[in-house]
Amino acid sequence: MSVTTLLEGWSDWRHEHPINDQPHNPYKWAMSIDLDACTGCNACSVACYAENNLPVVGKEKYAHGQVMHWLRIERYWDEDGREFPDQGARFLPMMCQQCEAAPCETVCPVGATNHTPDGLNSQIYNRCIGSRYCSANCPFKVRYFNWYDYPTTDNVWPAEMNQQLNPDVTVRGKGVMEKCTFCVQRLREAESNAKSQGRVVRDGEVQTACQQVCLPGAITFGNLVDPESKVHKKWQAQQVELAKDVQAKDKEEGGSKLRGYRILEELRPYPSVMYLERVRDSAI
Amino acid sequence: MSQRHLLALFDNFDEAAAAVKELRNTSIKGFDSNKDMIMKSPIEHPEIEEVLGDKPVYVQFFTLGGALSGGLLAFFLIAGAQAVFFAQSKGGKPIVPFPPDFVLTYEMFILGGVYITILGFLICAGLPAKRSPLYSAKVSEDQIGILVKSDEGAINTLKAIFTKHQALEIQEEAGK
Amino acid sequence: MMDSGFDRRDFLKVLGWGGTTAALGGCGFTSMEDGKETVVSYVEAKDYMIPSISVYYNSTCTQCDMGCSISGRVREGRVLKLEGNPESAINRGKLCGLGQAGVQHHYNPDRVREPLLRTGSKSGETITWEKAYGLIAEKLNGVSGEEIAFLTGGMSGHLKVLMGNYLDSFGCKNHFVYEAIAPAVVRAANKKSYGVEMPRISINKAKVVLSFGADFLGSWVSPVHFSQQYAQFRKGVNGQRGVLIQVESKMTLTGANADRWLAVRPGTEGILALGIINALGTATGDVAAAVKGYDKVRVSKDTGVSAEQIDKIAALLKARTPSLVLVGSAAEGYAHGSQNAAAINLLNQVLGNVGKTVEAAASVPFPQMAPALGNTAALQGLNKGLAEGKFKVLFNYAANPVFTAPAAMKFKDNMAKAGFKVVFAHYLDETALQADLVLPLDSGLEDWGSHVPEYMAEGAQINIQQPLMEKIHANTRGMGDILLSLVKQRRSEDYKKYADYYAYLRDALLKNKDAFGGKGIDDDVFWDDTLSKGIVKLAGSTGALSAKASAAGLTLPAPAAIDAQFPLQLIPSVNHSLRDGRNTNQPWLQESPDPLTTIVWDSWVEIHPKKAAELGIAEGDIVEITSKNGSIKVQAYLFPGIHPDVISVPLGRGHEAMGRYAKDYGVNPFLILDAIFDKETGELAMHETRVKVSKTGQKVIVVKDEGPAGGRQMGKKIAPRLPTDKVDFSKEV
Amino acid sequence: MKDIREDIAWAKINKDVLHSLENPRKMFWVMLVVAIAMVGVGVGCEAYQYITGMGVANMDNPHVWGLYIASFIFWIGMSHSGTLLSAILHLMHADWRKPIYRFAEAMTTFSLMTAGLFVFVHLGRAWQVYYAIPYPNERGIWPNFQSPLLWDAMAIFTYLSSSILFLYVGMIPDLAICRDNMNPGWRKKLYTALALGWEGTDRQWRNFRVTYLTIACFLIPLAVSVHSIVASDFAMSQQPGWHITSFPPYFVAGALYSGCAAIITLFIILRYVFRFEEYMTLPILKKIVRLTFAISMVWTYLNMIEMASVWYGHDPVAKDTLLERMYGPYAPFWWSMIFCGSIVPLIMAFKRFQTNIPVMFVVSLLLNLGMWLERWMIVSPTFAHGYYPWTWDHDQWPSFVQWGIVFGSFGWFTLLFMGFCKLFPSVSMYEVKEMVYHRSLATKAAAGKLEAAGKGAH
Repeated sequence: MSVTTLLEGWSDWRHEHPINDQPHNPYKWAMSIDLDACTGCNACSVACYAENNLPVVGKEKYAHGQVMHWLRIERYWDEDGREFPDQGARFLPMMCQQCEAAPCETVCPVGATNHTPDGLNSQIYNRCIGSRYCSANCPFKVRYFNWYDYPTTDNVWPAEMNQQLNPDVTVRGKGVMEKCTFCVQRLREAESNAKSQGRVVRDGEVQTACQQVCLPGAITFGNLVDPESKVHKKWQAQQVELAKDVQAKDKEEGGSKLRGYRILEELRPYPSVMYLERVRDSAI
Repeated sequence: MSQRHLLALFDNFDEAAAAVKELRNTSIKGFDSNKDMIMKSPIEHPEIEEVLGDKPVYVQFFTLGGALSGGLLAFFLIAGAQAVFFAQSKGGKPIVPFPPDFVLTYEMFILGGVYITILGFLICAGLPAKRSPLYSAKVSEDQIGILVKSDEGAINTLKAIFTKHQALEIQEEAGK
Repeated sequence: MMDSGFDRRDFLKVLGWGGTTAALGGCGFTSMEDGKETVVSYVEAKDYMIPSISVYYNSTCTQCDMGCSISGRVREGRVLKLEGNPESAINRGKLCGLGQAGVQHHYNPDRVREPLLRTGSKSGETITWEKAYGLIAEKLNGVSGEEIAFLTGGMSGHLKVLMGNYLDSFGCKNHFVYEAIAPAVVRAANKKSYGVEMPRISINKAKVVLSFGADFLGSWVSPVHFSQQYAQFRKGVNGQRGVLIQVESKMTLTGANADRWLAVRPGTEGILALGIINALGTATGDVAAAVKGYDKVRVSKDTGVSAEQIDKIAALLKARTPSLVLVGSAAEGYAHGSQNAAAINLLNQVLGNVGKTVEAAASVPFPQMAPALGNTAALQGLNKGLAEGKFKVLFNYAANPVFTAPAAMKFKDNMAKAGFKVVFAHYLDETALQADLVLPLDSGLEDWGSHVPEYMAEGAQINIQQPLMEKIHANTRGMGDILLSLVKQRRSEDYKKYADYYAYLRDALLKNKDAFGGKGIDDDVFWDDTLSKGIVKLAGSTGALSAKASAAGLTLPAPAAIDAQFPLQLIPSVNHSLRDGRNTNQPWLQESPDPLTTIVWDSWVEIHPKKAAELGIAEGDIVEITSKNGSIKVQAYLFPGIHPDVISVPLGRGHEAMGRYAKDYGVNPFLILDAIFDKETGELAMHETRVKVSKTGQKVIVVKDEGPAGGRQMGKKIAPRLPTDKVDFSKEV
Repeated sequence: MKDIREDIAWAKINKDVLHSLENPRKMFWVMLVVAIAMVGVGVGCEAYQYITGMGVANMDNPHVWGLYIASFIFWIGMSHSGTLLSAILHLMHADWRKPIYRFAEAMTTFSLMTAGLFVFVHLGRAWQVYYAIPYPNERGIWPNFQSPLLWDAMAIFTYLSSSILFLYVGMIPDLAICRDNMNPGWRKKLYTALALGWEGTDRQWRNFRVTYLTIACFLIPLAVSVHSIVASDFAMSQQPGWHITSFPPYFVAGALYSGCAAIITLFIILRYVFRFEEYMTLPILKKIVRLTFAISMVWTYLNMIEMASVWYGHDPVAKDTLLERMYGPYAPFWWSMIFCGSIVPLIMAFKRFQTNIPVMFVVSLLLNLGMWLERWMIVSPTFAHGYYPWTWDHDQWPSFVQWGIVFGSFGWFTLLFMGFCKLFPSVSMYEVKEMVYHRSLATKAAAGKLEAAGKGAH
């Protein structure tokens, strides 16, 4: 560590992210979820269990709130106090929002959760010491802690079942925090393949597990900095910008006909997941 | 000429002070009141130590050095680690965020200060010390002891002064 | 890997196994637990297995009968994950949660591994297949065809053919095809109205969908296919978003996604349909006559749907064409279910949707392969036969009647009357426990097969099922292989040329190569190509539907009066992933929350808050639900999406057997259903059961994902909603 | 009500204090046994949790912090008054501190050690705790210096080591006394070693004075910084009910408060157990009680400030969380915290109670209970009722494991503390001598009996 590198380091790294910072290049993975298409069928959640070796904790531990679903479907009712919810329910798939300025990252004492160059909010299991501060500071509460040693003492995967485990994904032991990774194992594979061919990943070349199964195709996932990508186009169409906490939608009086929004944006975590508002017909 | 030690014990602190004063004013051959006289007391009372003449204390310079180096060390260690070994973007904050670094700098500033002060104390006070040839448990109880060292010749003069000032007891190093 | 040694060690083992799996075929498996001598170096690995590289094999999902084509990710000889096969028009690369869980059926630790002879001893003694076959031959010896009954679930393709041939070999006609929850009444009604049992419907072409309890997003017919249509329907044609109106007494997943959900009084769906026809005022001839009586006032009185709502619907249906009217389980589950369905289909015809959004589906040119559709009337038939003691030998495959038959039918006792009971099973489920001989089956991912889906999306197709990996348990057999061996017992000479079912299947397909568009292609090439595609597309024939609206023989009973003793109507709801309970032992499904209540691992009864207040019931109270035929105790959940006179308990849980993940979780509402049957089709009227609810005093904390805030957002902008006039879809991508 | 006699023989002081080292009252042994039993319980629970997993503590997602963090703050807080008494009062030349500051400092040290334990108890992977230590290592990883938890670690380490040194240095002259008066044996050896050959020479005293003063000066800002950093754990986060500007002062006040309360408790216990009636006199108790009362009022004020700032802050979520504390499932605890923290101390305003030992004993215990509850009420409600309604969790209740470990921590503290008092002079002999000496000088000067000035302090 020489003082010169140090000073250079400072001059390079004195600006804040994502505002007044260079955008991620060549990748910034992001999502767009159309709540008008989402039917709340839970297929995404099950696919997540299958892809990411999530332990099934069982009834008792579920009752204690120790469930490990990285992707949960929330169901909301209208709050207008009518006898029946006659405009249906509202479903919301909630997973780690991969915030650009993630509240969880700054507070980890050992830096086990970091921001990756391709715009993910990474969780390094091996470095985690289980202080659980990240979860404490997560506004969305989408981080899940390994309260027990699911692989061994809890025997979540008895003989045969364990053969289903995805070798590309670590099986987490007790005492570490985990959360949705945007299926980083798939991203890394695609990225390195593309790199070896001297190109960047094409849109649609890589899918997250939830996106892949989503029956009505409500989930769009891709590279936000690639102007050709679906997700980029969707964000653009909704005039939602990554590094802003107030969007065109919020500014316009009486509502701009836009649907795109990000949850708890006012806290300025700059989430990477844009939701499209659910719509109900006014004619009926 | 060989040297010998004397320890005089006083339970009257004013007399003790007076004795010291006299020892310092009368010039005795083979006895240098600045070098050869040590006062031992059960409590800390500056007013009597004054008569020993001003003896400077240097601990505070250790403190200064310790505090400054502690602070600097902290800041460069931390900022250096962040900027060089650990350049990871976290929570949209700069790689080298000053406010948190200052917090730690502040802590290390104090840490260094305290540690080095203690070190300074041990050095300046000459601790851990060899036990001196003459000592009485009374000194740690309620009496003041005056330990002097002088040539054979001066012994009696000193004794005379002590007795004059109502020394309770005068211990003498076994002669040879 | 994490600090726990578990994974590394295990994966290394698995590498070993995997190696064997692929390289040494089935023989390595007895010593799987300790992959000692079976670890082979990859120097010898087969070309189709590259370490750490996944390969995908196409096959067919056997979790339900919709015939989704799957693409299994296989690595080091283990199937890891199932995806949809993009080639298939039915699921177009998608796969529902139920299908995803297929791997847990395959790897399930509670599978039956050896043939079990259960005479006398409860657990049963393990026997060899030779002995088992010998036993069957012995028992069938001198038994006439009438004395043999074969109960199966819905089946199609070559398995069905082989099955038929086997039964013919005795001259046995008693093939009972039973599905506990199948749209049997609707099929019959469709047959009458349109001339086909299962027409092809296009939700995506409709501007308005009016669904009478058809849960097409959850569990009705082909949810995976319809969900994709639904997505297009929501996007709409040229920016006009489709409108979904759901009419039902208990909100289903589809109802939860509707623009307007109407809580109709149970059983009056048909009346509402006629009311709408009346309101449309476009009907002519006998239809007009038939609906004359159904004016708004009466209809809204009968159904509980307000008059202006009826007008709105009529207006909308007029304004936006084409529309689509669907009839689902909620409408058919009554003694007058057929009439309900007919009335609703009539509405479709009046609206002139036939030929636009309701079209004839392509059919496979091989009738003998066409699906044998299950229904409950079949069970009724079998049950009668068993009660009379007509059957000496009973075979059971892919059905669990002891679990799904209403207790009122006394099926369990009647089954005991059969002399010798053979059950082909994956697990020791309730029915297998009643068997004398239990024969372990290969999992859906280990077996060969061909399937013809009941619902043809577009064009006709045959789905190919092939093993995605070697057998886990050496002593399980594919149903095809078993049938083949059994047929050989009867007609060895005709079948001796087939070493196994694989050979039979291959031969059968190649025989008709030309019809499958393989004209002039080399057999092996065609075969490999077929396997890699996973499906065979054929030029299916499509007939026309009768669009002629006729109200002939349409008579709807007045809504049933409230029964003082049993004031509530019980609707056994069908959960989108647990269905009739055959998949309940798959932990992912147990732990995936019910979409509407978010409850996991347990059953519950849905009660409307208003009703609950009347009865003084709060969430978590254990209530006793009593019908004429018994009672169940279950936790209460206050649920706004249900008609106050109705309570609903989900099917699928409450197993008394079937392994660690299913046993003793929840209750089984099948048991207390009244044995009331649809007058025309003889189908069990699932929704006719009347019950009363009483508190037991016990209370539990409901295990669910939803927190104490319930479905409220507490003023935060989490899942907001816009009316259509505030949205501009044209700008969207 | 008599204070320390000015004409008490200095030899007697030595005798009494040294006596306390060898034969205390029976009560001492009773307390020791109880303490060990409590520690046993705690260790058992921790072992169970360590082996099975944090889940047995019955925390959940998102309610990931529980009593461990609450007790951690509690113990850190308790440590502060040691510093307050010895350092601040030392600078202010308040001589009444002299007989009691020694055990106060010991309390500081040991409550810090207890707090340190909770870090390990709380961590999901305690065995990897060294990941949080900043040193160049072969793994090439560093802790995250942005994390308030790391500041915590640093601050607590500094605070702990500094107060140990402070305690030790201040004790050297007394160790010398012990050395001089002990009969040969392991104790004598120990004291001889620790006394570093102190003989009270003028040179030693000179440097001693300056050193002691300097460290005192350092300790005061350090103590303040420590608890404001603990406050930052919460204030620096984004969560409703935590993200509050007034937290650092609020925490510091709370710390001093609970510390003072603890001092009263221990004062009363030591006074009895080690027969210190003559040194830990009622006038001193009175002074501490008054000090405690003042601080309790400061705490009450800051408590109201917190509510006010939330109230006027116009952050609906924070407001909601606050109301949840008052009326939600945590209400009983929240209100008893208010009662113990703000109502009970009013008793201290009455002169007749200020020196009433039984009353003060109960009161001080109640105050500590209140302060423990305060910490719990800071930690838990935010988890149970945070930003995201879907994940609200009002049913979470700590399991016996959590309670057991908290229970054990009190035993652990008692064990260390009583052990210390048995091994080292818990009343500073030389400073009591100074105290009486200066007082006697003062009175004599006042009496103007100059000739009597001869007979020093006898």
